[in-house]
Amino acid sequence: MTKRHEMRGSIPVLRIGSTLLATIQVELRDSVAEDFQRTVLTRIEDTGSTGLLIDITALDMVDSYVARVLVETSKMARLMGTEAVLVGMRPEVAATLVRMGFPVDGVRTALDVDDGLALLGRLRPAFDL
Amino acid sequence: MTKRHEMRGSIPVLRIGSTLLATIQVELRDSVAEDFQRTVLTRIEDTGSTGLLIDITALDMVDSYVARVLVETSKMARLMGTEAVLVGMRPEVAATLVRMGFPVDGVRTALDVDDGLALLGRLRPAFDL
Amino acid sequence: MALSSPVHIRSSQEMAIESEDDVLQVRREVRVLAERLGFNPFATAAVTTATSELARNIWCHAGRGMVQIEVIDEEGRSGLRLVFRDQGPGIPDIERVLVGGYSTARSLGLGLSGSRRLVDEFNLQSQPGQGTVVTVVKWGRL
Amino acid sequence: MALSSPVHIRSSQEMAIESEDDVLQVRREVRVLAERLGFNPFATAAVTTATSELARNIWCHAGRGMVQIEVIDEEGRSGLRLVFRDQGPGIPDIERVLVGGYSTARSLGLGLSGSRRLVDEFNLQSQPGQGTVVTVVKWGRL
Ligand SMILES: Nc1ncnc2c1ncn2[C@@H]1O[C@H](COP(=O)(O)OP(=O)(O)O)[C@@H](O)[C@H]1O
Ligand SMILES: Nc1ncnc2c1ncn2[C@@H]1O[C@H](COP(=O)(O)OP(=O)(O)O)[C@@H](O)[C@H]1O
Repeated sequence: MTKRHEMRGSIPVLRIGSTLLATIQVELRDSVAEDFQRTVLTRIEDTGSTGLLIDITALDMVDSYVARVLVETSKMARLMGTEAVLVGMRPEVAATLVRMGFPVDGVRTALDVDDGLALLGRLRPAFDL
Repeated sequence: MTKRHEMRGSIPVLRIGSTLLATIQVELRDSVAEDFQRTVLTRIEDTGSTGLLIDITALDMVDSYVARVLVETSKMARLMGTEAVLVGMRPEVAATLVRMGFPVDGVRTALDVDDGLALLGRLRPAFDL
Repeated sequence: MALSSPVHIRSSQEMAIESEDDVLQVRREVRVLAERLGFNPFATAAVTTATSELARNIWCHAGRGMVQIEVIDEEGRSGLRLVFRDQGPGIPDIERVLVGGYSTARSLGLGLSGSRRLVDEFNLQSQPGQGTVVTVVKWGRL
Repeated sequence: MALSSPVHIRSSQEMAIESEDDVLQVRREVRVLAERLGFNPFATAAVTTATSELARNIWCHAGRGMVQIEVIDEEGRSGLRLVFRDQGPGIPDIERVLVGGYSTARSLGLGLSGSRRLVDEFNLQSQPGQGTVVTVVKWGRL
């Protein structure tokens, strides 16, 4: 199994009604990050999804590089007209990012996938399933 | 009674429906501050609370150190997906912080706990009890 | 330390600043004195907060030092004069720290610039390698 | 590298940093050690994140380098001391990168300033043309 396969397989992007759910379960390295962004944006276009949830429950560490990839992906989705919500950030990850001085404004977040879906529902009531 | 106990005991974190209420009644010193952040964020994760009220009615002084701890804690909670509201800031405390040039943007505030709960209810209508 | 006008020193005390506890102690003492002098809550919060910033700076950046706390009278008004002294590393670029937003610690760099805005008189003297002296005066508002 | 207090070095190992894989490897090793030392999840995340930033800097800005990872004891507490070394281009304006927000890459410039806020001791030495040495210490919280 090549590395590219390994990573492709490991960021599954599921469709839940009008929402896409991307679950990050591996360490985001450079190659994975770019692939992840491409996959997500292409699937938004293909499916016409109006919401994107990026689930990072599995990440026990988010450095400034990974944080930037996540925030950029959210912004790209938003430019396409899709609300993006980051869900499942662990307490110690949140604490670390804020202490580093990472600019957190403008990032939509929710506790978990359920909460994220509900938030999207409130943001885009017309589109919710 | 050790110092750690003393302070743990003195920043009680209560659950009110889907909201956590942290009441600061002691001077926030370095050790207390870190512990406070850890406790609040861990309880958000454990309880799945979608709102956090930090009640500082009892503080007759908030210097730049304490202000930073409060603002950072709010940001950390928000990254996890929990709305944070600072409640009960006294007039003289507000005046002092503004005069010092403390950056207050991005901090949600309410007059007291009741107003804070109402504000959270408006921010996250679906989750309010 | 150009506090030119002739002042009458009503009382004077010194407190050591060598721990975070000392920082809390000093600011409690200043609050008590401010209230006793009849400072309104805004002036009391202002001088207590400035005290907290300056005492914390000694503890964080110089390790140890002391504060001299004086109750003073001048032209019929009363106030507090606080002199914070340490023999720490000193501040190389005083102008920059007074503008605010500059910090060598993981903080906001509002301690010196902020304190200055909270008091009526502010004087900062520092020589790299020689230590730092910050003098502030706060008059009670009527 | 003024880490003045006498420390006891319990273990020491070196790891090369020459690829992104190495960056991941190094930060996994640091996480394992932090957990073994009983660091709480917040301290563990902090030191692992700082490691990731500093190791990635070597890989991105110097191409190759190494890290020395030590488990140390001092006055009854245990911690990790990490020394990141490279012979890359060095950093011309250390003050600027430590304030944060400055980057020659297309990133946020939070690696150095952010790491510094995550650890208990931080020391950066760099000479343009000579390379860079960053030493950090993180103590376990109780
Ligand atoms: N008493 C002192 N001795 C040495 N350096 C000091 C002292 N007070 C302040 N400084 C220096 O000035 C900088 C700015 O101080 P300040 O405005 O109080 O902000 P902060 O303490 O939050 O960094 C500090 O980061 C420190 O480098
Ligand atoms: N090990 C290093 N060797 C050479 N230059 C470095 C090194 N580490 C950091 N730098 C320089 O310092 C700048 C700031 O670094 P940093 O704060 O980590 O942010 P970033 O790496 O995101 O740019 C980098 O853009 C780079 O120019």
